[in-house]
Amino acid sequence: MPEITYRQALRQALRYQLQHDERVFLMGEDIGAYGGSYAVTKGFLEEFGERRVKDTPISESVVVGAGIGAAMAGLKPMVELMTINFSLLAIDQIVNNASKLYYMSNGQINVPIVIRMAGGAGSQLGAQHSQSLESWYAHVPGLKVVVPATPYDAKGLLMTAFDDQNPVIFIEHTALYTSKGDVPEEPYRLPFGKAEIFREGTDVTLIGYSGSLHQAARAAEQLALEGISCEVLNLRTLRPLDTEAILASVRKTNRAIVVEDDWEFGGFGGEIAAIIQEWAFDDLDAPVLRCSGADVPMPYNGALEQAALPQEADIIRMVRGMV
Amino acid sequence: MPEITYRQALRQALRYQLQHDERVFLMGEDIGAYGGSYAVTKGFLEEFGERRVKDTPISESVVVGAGIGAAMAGLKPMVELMTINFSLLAIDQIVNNASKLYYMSNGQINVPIVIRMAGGAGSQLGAQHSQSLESWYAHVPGLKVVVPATPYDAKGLLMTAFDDQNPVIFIEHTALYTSKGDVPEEPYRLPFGKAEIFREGTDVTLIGYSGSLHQAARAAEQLALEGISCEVLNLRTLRPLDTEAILASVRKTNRAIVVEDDWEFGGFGGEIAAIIQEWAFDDLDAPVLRCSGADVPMPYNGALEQAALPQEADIIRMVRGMV
Amino acid sequence: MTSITQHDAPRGASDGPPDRVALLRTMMLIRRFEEKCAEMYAKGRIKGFLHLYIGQEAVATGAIAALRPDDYIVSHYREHGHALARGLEPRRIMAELYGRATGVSGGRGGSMHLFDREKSFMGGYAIVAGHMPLACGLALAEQYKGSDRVAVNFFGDGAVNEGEFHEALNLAAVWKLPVVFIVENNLYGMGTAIRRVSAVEEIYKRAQAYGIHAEQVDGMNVVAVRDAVARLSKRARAGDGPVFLEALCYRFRGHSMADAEFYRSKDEVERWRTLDPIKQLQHALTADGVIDAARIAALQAEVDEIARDAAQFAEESPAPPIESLHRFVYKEAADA
Amino acid sequence: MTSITQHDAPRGASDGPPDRVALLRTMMLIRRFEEKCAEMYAKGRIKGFLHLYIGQEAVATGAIAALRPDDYIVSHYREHGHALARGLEPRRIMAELYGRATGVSGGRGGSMHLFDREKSFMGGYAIVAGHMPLACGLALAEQYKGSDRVAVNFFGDGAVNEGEFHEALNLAAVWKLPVVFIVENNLYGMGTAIRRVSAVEEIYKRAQAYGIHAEQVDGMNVVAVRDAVARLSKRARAGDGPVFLEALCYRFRGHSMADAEFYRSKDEVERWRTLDPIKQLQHALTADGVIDAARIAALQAEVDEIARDAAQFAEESPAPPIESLHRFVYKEAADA
Ligand SMILES: Cc1ncc(C[n+]2csc(CCOP(=O)(O)OP(=O)(O)O)c2C)c(N)n1
Ligand SMILES: Cc1ncc(C[n+]2csc(CCOP(=O)(O)OP(=O)(O)O)c2C)c(N)n1
Ligand SMILES: [Mg+2]
Ligand SMILES: [Mg+2]
Repeated sequence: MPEITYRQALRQALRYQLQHDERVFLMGEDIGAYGGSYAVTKGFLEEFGERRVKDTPISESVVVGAGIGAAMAGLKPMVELMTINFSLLAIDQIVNNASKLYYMSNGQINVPIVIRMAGGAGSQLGAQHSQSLESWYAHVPGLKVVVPATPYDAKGLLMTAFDDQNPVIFIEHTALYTSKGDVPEEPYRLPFGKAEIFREGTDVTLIGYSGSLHQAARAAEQLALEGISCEVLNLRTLRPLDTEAILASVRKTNRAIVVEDDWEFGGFGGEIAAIIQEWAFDDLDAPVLRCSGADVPMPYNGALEQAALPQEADIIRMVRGMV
Repeated sequence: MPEITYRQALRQALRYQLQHDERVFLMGEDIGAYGGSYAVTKGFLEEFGERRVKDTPISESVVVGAGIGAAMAGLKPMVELMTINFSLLAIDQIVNNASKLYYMSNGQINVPIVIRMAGGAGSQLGAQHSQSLESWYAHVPGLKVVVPATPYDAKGLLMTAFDDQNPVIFIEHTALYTSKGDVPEEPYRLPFGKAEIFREGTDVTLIGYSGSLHQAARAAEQLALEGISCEVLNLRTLRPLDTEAILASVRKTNRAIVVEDDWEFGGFGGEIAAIIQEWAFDDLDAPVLRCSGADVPMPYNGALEQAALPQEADIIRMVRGMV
Repeated sequence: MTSITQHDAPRGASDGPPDRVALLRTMMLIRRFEEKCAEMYAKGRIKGFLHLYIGQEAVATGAIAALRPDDYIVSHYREHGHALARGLEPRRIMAELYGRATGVSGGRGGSMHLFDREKSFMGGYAIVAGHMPLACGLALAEQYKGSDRVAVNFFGDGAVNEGEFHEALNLAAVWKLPVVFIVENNLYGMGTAIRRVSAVEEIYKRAQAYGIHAEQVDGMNVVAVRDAVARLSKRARAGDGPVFLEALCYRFRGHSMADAEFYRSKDEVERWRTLDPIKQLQHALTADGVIDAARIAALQAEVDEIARDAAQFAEESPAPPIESLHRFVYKEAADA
Repeated sequence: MTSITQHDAPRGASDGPPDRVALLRTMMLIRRFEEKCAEMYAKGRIKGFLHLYIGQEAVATGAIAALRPDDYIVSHYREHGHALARGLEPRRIMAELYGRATGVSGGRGGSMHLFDREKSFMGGYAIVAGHMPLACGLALAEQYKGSDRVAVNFFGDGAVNEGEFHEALNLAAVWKLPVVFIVENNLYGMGTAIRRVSAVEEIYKRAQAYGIHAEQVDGMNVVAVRDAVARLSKRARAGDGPVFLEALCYRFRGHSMADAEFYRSKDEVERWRTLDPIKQLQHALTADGVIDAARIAALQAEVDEIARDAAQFAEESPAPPIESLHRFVYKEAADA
């Protein structure tokens, strides 16, 4: 299997869709002439033309809303929102229209749209450009929320997103675009709602997704040297969530830590902890812990930013305190 | 103490502020000539004039943003957003500006704004008008989130909101405006971050806020007849959260159920469960449970809507299964 | 490669603009149907918010009469008139207001969320201006498919100050989308008079600022509305880009059933009632000798019966089963 | 009853528009300062996004020279020029770009978020158009207090299609808010040419659609900008409501340091470089015999030194202590 980047993996899925399904078209700010703010769609305008690859005005709300409308009419739009921070300007369309139409219309109208955006922090972009709001989208019935952690995930999950009949919020991580991994050249699909056992272990379950999976995995490597065996789970999708895989792992290890970039209070880690203690109460030898972002707007200074994000060392400390 | 409604209690606090602090003014859609969509500001335009009570265009984003700007300049605006559903159109202003300015400016600029909105469901307003998104706001550092359950809470917490130096999201419940309770005529303030023991008990702790407090309280009454003693907590504010009060109660009862109108998955109940299992792990005799709204967009039909909301009977069933 | 297939209603052109009597009948039906709604709301048979269209019947009736049956309609929460004019079954609309399984939205939508995909009626929406981007998207899809369907978007004067109004008009203009924007300027957004909140009161001029062809029409005159929409939709259908129509009208009832109407005078309401679009057309047709009192009475009897029957149908219809609560949250590959 | 107190900078009127040499010096300072920023970004001393203002110096310099020192300034993420023109210390701006405790925002803001309340510089913002409502609010507050301060709002051509642009212009017009809107039309929003995304390319005409007095000016001519802003801000200050100025300009560098500039031709950039606002003014002043090559060299040496010193100050400044991570999330009653 060729080794390619997360960015290239996303490009392969998008090109495949553009080549094989005329209902698919892409819309977004600077995805064409500029090549995409994270270069995911670079060259697509030249290759597929303006009908399939549309540069839009800086108007998040109407761009997402128009994507929803086009999906209502039977097309399969992919809207790129640059970053999750800007999605707040389109969130009314996502929550009040996209997520509710199939239900409100009693099954008459569904909305097969894929909305891509980059989340996460770590490159000193400041408070307004460094948020991880996936927990908000994961809260909304009617949406599906996808959080790929590797190039293999990125291609396989994006392929699946286009097969889905519902609105899919596809959240990439700004720090992962250049990360590399083995990815099959032929198209393949990874199911939503199925987590991956990224690393097998017996003492503690570390639950991560997107960027945080890698901190968890690195911590697990370190801890292995100390003879502590961590099982690392890669969630892949937050909604649907693979509760079975989480519980199966915790029943084995009896301990769990959720790792997430996002603010802890009211975040997704709380949901996972709540589920584990509800369904694996008697299997737990210790409370489920969360290694999350600090409860602050993201500071620009590099050292402060790192201090505000979960670090390998934090996870290691927590695990040591647990076993 | 005179018995007045939740609406009247809110009116008393607003009138007091308008009378005693010239920096305070009110802005919002139809708060003036129309009298307020929930009649909270009825008569204020006539009493205080257009300078203090401003009817705005239907432009949530600029109305909230202008409130933030006015607060930056030293005034104390109260912006009414009618319902939490419409706040999605202003959420970029709340999250990217109001909650971050004090931090980004290194303490130079704070934002003392009060943003009122009605949340909750139960009157068959359909999917786009029946959401409870308080968990989203509670997730954001820099904001304070207030959820009054009684007329006494409503007046005392709104008074405190105007003393606060930070952005306060004040969420009322559509079903409570006509509820009655004893409220002192003179001004008083209730601290943020202090929960109320609404009812003392020994067997199970029922945690509620805003509308859900009352289902919890009614369930507690029923259960008392069966000899099951429930302690009922009224959170009053979600951020800051009175973790101490929650833990103190659970250490006594060893069991807890969170009652909330909102969707369970990724909601605030998960945060409370996560906190309890983390800090009172050895005190728990059973997992913390959540009695929440169903994971669906709100249906219009009355029976379906009630089925989608937590009911007294659901709480009672859960408690019975727990003790 | 999967190529594009049409999903919706049959394409056939509409059989020409209906005659004035047909227009009168539709307006009378809307009027009577909503009077019945008000009656049933008072009786507690209909719940939630109910926004009556009474007074504005000429806009929906004239506009939709000028469209093809497969042209998309996207409306707001005051949409009973648009739904009836498009030909949704009165029985199923009333059943929806009752929250019954037989309703056009299976009782899940309610008054503010009527849907009928078969009739290209793409919904009523309750977030002011939140539906405007959807109309752009439907139009974009038809442009993309190479069809000549247009998307017609009804909204109120209050929607004009929302950011989405601006974003939608700009996008439609830049991409030459076949959207027919129709603003029903009834002078108030809830209790707020347009002059108090809009920098420019003539809404059609705002559309012109985007280079969009925009006109104003007497929204109390159904024939004038029909002719304007026929003319304008032709441009949009021909690929000349979006068009915009401001219909000057008035709602005779409150904003919703809860409205105490502090913000406007009885006189003002009375003055507008003299312009009642139904009375106007009845007089004109009578003057022209097209119809007489007897014919009007017959029409009245006909629509009375439809409204009565609709209410009875709704009363006798079953509620959606509680077990259906979790249906239609997600569409599975299985569900065709 | 608590009555209103003024919080901000002293009110005194500005000491008249500075002479052309002062304008030249400011533009040269901005240019040199940003060249130093680019140098230090390349060296990895500055991180995150860096958006250079090079080419647009005449707009910030001319506009702010025409204002009172206590007039509010609200800018976007391309705001180094506005900050320097308003007189924020070069040392503390550079320190902010370095993320140091001595920075104008204590190292928490970075290039996109410069703040200096003492100088009524109310910030740089990174959400396109998200700062426009704030300018309306600051202006509203001054109108409410009865002061004659104005709020000046800088933004780009790309912001014009956001809903908040529309909502802000309408509110400012309806409430006659003392806002001076200044759009720096540099023809591109990132890589997107305005003609491809805006229905109407002449942005000032869009403002006129709200009944706002709007003009267009040569944004490469600092004197023209200064005079236009002096004239327009006078109207806003007098209570005649908002004003709008479109400054036609061009950015010589990429959108940010990452931009490969696929979307525009070298020729186009070269053509605009011949209109360099600094060269233009240097020629004019030399032709008028106001300055000579020696004076220009002296000015250059002066700004070189300021830029060098700023970088040195930043290099030598301490980082904010890690323990300060949780400071300033909430303001407590204690914090004055
Ligand atoms: C985004 C949003 N803000 C506020 C409301 C509350 N609201 C419902 S209808 C309405 C007035 C709309 O007036 P207009 O657009 O003129 O339509 P009309 O009711 O006159 O037909 C308002 C403010 C809403 N539904 N959505
Ligand atoms: C709401 C939002 N959408 C998108 C972006 C990404 N973005 C940053 S700058 C920019 C272009 C803005 O162009 P313009 O307003 O012309 O200002 P300029 O960069 O030319 O000075 C975009 C799209 C953003 N920061 N905020
Ligand atoms: Mg109206
Ligand atoms: Mg630009």
